[in-house]
Amino acid sequence: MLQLSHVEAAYGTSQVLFDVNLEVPQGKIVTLLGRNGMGKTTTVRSIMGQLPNKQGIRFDGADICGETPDAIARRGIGLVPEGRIVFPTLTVRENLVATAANRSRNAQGWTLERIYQLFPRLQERHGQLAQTLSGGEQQMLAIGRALMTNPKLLILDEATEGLAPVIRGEIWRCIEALKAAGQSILLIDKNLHVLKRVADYHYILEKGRTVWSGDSAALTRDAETVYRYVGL
Amino acid sequence: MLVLEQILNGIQFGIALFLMSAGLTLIFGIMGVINLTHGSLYMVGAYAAAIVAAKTGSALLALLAGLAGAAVAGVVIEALVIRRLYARDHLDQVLATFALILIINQTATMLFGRQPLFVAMPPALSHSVTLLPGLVYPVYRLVVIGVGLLVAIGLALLINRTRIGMLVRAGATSREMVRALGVDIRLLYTVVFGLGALLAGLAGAMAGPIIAVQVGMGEQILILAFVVVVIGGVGSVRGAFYGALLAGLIDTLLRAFLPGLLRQVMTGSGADALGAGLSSMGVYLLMAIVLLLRPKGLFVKQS
Amino acid sequence: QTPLKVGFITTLSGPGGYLGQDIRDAFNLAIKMQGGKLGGVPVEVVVEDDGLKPGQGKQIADKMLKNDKIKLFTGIVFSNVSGAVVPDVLDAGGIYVSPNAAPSTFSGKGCNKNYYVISWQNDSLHESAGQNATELGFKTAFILAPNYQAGKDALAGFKRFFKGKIVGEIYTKLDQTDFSAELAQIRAAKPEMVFQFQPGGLGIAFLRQYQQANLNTEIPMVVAEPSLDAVTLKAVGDAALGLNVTAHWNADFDNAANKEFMAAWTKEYNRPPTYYAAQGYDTALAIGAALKETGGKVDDTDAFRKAMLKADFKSVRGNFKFGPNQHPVQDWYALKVEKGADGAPHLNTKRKIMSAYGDSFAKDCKL
Amino acid sequence: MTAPLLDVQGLSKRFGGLTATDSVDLTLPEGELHALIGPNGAGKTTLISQLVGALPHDSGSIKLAGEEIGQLPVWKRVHRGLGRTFQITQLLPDFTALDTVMLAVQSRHGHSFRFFADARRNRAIRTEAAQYLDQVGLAPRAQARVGDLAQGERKQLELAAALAGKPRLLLLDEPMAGLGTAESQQMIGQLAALKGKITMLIVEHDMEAVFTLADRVSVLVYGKVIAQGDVEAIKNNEDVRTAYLGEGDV
Amino acid sequence: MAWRWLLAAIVAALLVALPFAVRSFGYESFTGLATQVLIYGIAALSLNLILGYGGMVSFGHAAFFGVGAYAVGILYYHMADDSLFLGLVPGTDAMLVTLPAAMIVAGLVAAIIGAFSLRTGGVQFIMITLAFAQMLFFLFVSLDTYGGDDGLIMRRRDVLPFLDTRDPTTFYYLCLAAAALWLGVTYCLVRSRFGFVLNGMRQNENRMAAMGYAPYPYKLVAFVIAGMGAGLAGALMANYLRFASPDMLHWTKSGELMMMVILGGAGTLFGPLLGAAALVILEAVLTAYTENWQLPLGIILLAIVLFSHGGIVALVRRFLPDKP
Ligand SMILES: Nc1ncnc2c1ncn2[C@@H]1O[C@H](COP(=O)(O)OP(=O)(O)OP(=O)(O)O)[C@@H](O)[C@H]1O
Ligand SMILES: Nc1ncnc2c1ncn2[C@@H]1O[C@H](COP(=O)(O)OP(=O)(O)OP(=O)(O)O)[C@@H](O)[C@H]1O
Ligand SMILES: [Mg+2]
Ligand SMILES: [Mg+2]
Repeated sequence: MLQLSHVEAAYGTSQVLFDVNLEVPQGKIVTLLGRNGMGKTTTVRSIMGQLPNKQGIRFDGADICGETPDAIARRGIGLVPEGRIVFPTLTVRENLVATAANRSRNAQGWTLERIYQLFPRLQERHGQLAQTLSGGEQQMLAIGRALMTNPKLLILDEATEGLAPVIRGEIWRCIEALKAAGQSILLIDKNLHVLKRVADYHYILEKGRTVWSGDSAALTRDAETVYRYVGL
Repeated sequence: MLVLEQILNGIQFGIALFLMSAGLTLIFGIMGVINLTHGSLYMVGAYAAAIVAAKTGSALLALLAGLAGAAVAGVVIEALVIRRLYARDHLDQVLATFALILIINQTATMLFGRQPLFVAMPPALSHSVTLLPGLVYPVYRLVVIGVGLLVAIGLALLINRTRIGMLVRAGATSREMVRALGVDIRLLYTVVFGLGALLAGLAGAMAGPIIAVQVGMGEQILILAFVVVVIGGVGSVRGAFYGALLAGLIDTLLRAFLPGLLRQVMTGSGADALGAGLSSMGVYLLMAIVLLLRPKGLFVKQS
Repeated sequence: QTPLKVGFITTLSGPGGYLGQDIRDAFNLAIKMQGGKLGGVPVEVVVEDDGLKPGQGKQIADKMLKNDKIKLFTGIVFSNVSGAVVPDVLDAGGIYVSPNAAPSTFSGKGCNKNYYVISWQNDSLHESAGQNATELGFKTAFILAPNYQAGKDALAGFKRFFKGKIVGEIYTKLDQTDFSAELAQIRAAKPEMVFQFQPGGLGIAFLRQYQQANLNTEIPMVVAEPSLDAVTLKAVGDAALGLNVTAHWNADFDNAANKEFMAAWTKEYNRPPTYYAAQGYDTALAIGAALKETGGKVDDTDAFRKAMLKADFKSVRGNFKFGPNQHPVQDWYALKVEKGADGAPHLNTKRKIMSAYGDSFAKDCKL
Repeated sequence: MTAPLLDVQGLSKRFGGLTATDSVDLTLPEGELHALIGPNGAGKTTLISQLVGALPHDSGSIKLAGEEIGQLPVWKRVHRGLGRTFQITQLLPDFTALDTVMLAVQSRHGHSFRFFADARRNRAIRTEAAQYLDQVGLAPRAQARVGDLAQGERKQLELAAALAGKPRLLLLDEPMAGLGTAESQQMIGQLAALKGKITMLIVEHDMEAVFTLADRVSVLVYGKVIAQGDVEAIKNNEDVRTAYLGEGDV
Repeated sequence: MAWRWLLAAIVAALLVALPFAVRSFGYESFTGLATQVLIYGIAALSLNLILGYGGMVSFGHAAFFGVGAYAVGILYYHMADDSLFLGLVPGTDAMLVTLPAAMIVAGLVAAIIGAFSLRTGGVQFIMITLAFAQMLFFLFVSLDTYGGDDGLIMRRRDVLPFLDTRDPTTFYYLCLAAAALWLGVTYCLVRSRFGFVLNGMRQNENRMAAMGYAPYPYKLVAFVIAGMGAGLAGALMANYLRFASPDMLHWTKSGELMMMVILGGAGTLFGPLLGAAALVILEAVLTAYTENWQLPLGIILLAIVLFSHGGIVALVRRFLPDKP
């Protein structure tokens, strides 16, 4: 589904990514791990075409280097960005429907009703401006918004950040449900023990390079190495 | 009856102001671009209409030409200049669009000369009708009111009810995010900018038969349009509409009645001068008062 | 012989640009007609646009005075620009000949030996309109003008010569585009006539809205020429029909100088000349007459003055003399807008209303 | 017994129909590290904003060391000894990290209506600011532009800026949010080191941090405090489990 | 850094030598042009303090410029007329009195306008400052005594002991000194504690409040200082032109001042001076060259905004190594 080989990226003159390699197979959940500032978000930006000078990114069988972010998104990537970035001056409902689409041509696509079922909180607040939502509510909204584009690949950059444990639990359940439905997902998160359970394959970034990769079993096995790269 | 007529005049003027402000709300209030060329687009609309009217004699063709001329000019400006400025701060937008004003004005002077153009009033609309006994009113002004109302309703629906409206509003604050969700925002913005320009053109074409069509006509009304948008609250079509009505009414009523009132308390010439001075300041005073009471304008939620 | 440089500072940009353009074009036309010379002296006109900004006008004057060593200036359209520029020119020992702007500052106590006006004194324009209104037998008038100095002068000038009663007096805004409130007041006041001073684009808007309100069929209007020149007449069209205008010049004046001017203008420029053009042309002729006498010398300002004050040229207006304040003493005429044979409205001269009239400031000038 | 450092009584705030905080009572004795937890949208940030004065409250009282501060503007409360960090970092992107902390120190040193001497050259302020940066582990990044800092570094800078004000009561709104595992550990360590020296109210969804650090915990649900007690009591509170903690590993 | 100081020194030397240089080349009027540049430079510098450093986009800065000019003009008028202003204040033409008076009056007006305007922010602030400036504009237009819209003419420049202000070169040096002084003031100000806080306010008021700074007083003081600077510039301009007119308060003048700041580089020390020089000189050169001067001017301005990213200063920086 998604393939990165030897990806480099820079902000202006300061290079951040040097050699990122990863692959998200169809229907699998893959994680990207690493400490703060190692380039996880930058990798996501490169995939989305938000940073110039990139090479070696393929999605759904096509080379997507040099395409504009909107073209890449229309190929079927749904992004839940770091820091949520909901549309502050739109209501909750408008946030959900504004960019809605059916990109995976799924008959059973996500609808407003299904999102509201997933996050009843959003239904309660449907007429409220997104800028006045609490942090957690905004997070739910961002996930809902990405799902409403019915993406082939969902990218979640720290999607459980700032959520109450109950909600976090719900989101994990929801991610597992998505996986069961065959959704491919690229996950960035810090809750290793959960990731081990829900994800299939893991990559670790260190200073802009992929330095480790393996499945969940390997992650447990190499605890030593992982600890060095990621922390507990 | 005079009071009634003056109120009607105020409403009429307000709606004419709204026609001008409508496009501005779209571009300034919603897309978040300080577009000083809005006045120039208004002028382009007026010129295009005037020239086609002179060539063909058809008011309808003239109107279409005004709309098309301004819209095309808007799209060209957007594609060549404004597009590069969305991400920049307001200051760069001010400077760039100011430069565009100079360019457009001078080009218009070179092409069409410095003399004001003649625009014929469509014969069907050139008479007056009696609304109430003692209240005769020019048909053309009634048409202006009608068109203004239509634009207000259409624009409000577009912005608040359609996905285009939502996306434009979303793009104003989170441009990158809108793109990342798969929307070709460049195209969207070009279209919306063109629509804003088209509305400016509409205002210009409609104003042609009642004011002087000449270079510089846009700047006179530009500031007033900004004032209206700010009074109503930036980003709100409803705000621009009521803001325009309020400004139109205040302006008209002050002009109509203030000198008379003042004359009752002071000498004639002093009253006239003061009255005229105060009514010139009227809209600005209104805006200052509104902003002091509601710092974000009348129709925007205060935080 | 190196040509004599004439500094021509005028307004070419913005809505007032067509005034400066007409003055400049007529001035150049006069020179062209004399084969690149004025009064037999080769001249070179250095034109710059002041942008209707006093500071810019002043900067241009400074440059012309100092770098180009120009002594003879003309061209300014608007009185606020002349307020900034003229004192500089005069203080530097230069000469200024005004083709248009003539604020009262320089016509009474503030008059100057080296300052000449070819056009009129501001107030005279409107005094003639007052006279015309009186002669036309109107008993009541409603008057309005923008709220600035020239507007106030206009109303004062009109009232000085109007014998009837003023039933309404309004000051409008300088940047006004909508006159419905004023029109409603006029209708309510039921005057016998309206006098308005709305120059340029303001006048176009006012007249068109006046017509739409059907007032032009009910209440006649008397104005002075700034409210209806040839350009605004063209832009206003039928809405101007029936208008009473007073002027010191009109295209149809039947004198040799004017016929020559009209023929040359029509040949050169594809548009009707405004009275600003006539003034620009006369300015060139007046300067030419003086230069002829001094042999092209402008350094001896006293000699130049002596020559200039003779006003030995054929004005397109007919009679022209300088008064004691070096402003014109001339005749004023009543004009009317009527439908011509071609179906378009024309300004037709009707009768003379004032003869050899100067202005009311001349008496304060001690030269 | 001396008065508690913070004494909040009946604090309420409504947004239209929504009651974001509903007569909250909260007292913090000097030196306590108090955690405030609760579901998203419970009103925790709202409560902090009311405490610092960024949001006016509808009713209730806020006393700091016995003095009513509920009507004071933010900046005055800061000078009375309140400090805060923001859930969504609020920083000065064009300044360096050091500049930022220097500004905070400068504020504590008194008003800044001084128009001539170069502020950045002030030795005393500079060294003091450098210490705070060092304390949160940002010393190597002192000269970096804030706009270029990574998320974790920004969180640390927020803390440094708050500490530079030498607050008596520090209000921390999700200090761990956005931090990686390692960085969270580091932050927990730093807060632990401050524990006892500064009274702290900490809002956090990271239960590990809450349970390691807190002396006492309050649970806010729909604007109401539904439970209060030490860590064990809260862990075992049934209502808290259903409303907030949930089951299993998260 | 060294490069920059060297450059500054060269420019300073050129500025001092300018009157002699232009005279020997026969372009004497350039002294006057340079004087205008310096005066507008002061006004732009003052605007930059609030716009560039403080983030307060004032669209009414010409109000203070005009008020300063009128203060000088009105004092002169009453001196010439031998009457009292408001029946209280006698007129004068002593520059040592008129310049400070102009600054004080402009500062007072700024305090009043600022006190109201600073209650808003963002776009609303832009428009409310514009509104106040326009109200003042209409006020001066309707002041018959002081010439209304025709403006107020001063027959002579204000006088100074020992110096002949009527001499263009002397007056140029006077303005050069004033500009240098104001540049120095700005330099100190933006580096001072006050400037530090002001700069922080521009970036994030919430953060500043959370650090214990009250936004309002700092912004107001900056606004008043800026108003005084503009008042000084206006006073000098009235003297230079020997003329004050409402056109000095019009919004287009405020716009021009903004253009100068942005063109030069907002939030930079020398930007406003460069911007003023660029705009004034471009206008002067282009008007001399063609009557359609607005076209090339517009194109040049547009090119600078689109390609410079930060005005002339940014362009200059690109050609100068940042560190020696
Ligand atoms: N806009 C930017 N300009 C310059 N440098 C940047 C920018 N954004 C990020 N960086 C730098 O790039 C590096 C990688 O940042 P990135 O956001 O990709 O890290 P991350 O792995 O996502 O970290 P986190 O876990 O904190 O989100 C960091 O050192 C950061 O300082
Ligand atoms: N300005 C506002 N207008 C309307 N509602 C608001 C406003 N600010 C906050 N709210 C609402 O008040 C409630 C409490 O918000 P608050 O930000 O305090 O939650 P929180 O407890 O901090 O949540 P989180 O843990 O997700 O950050 C939320 O439902 C939010 O939508
Ligand atoms: Mg990240
Ligand atoms: Mg919160």
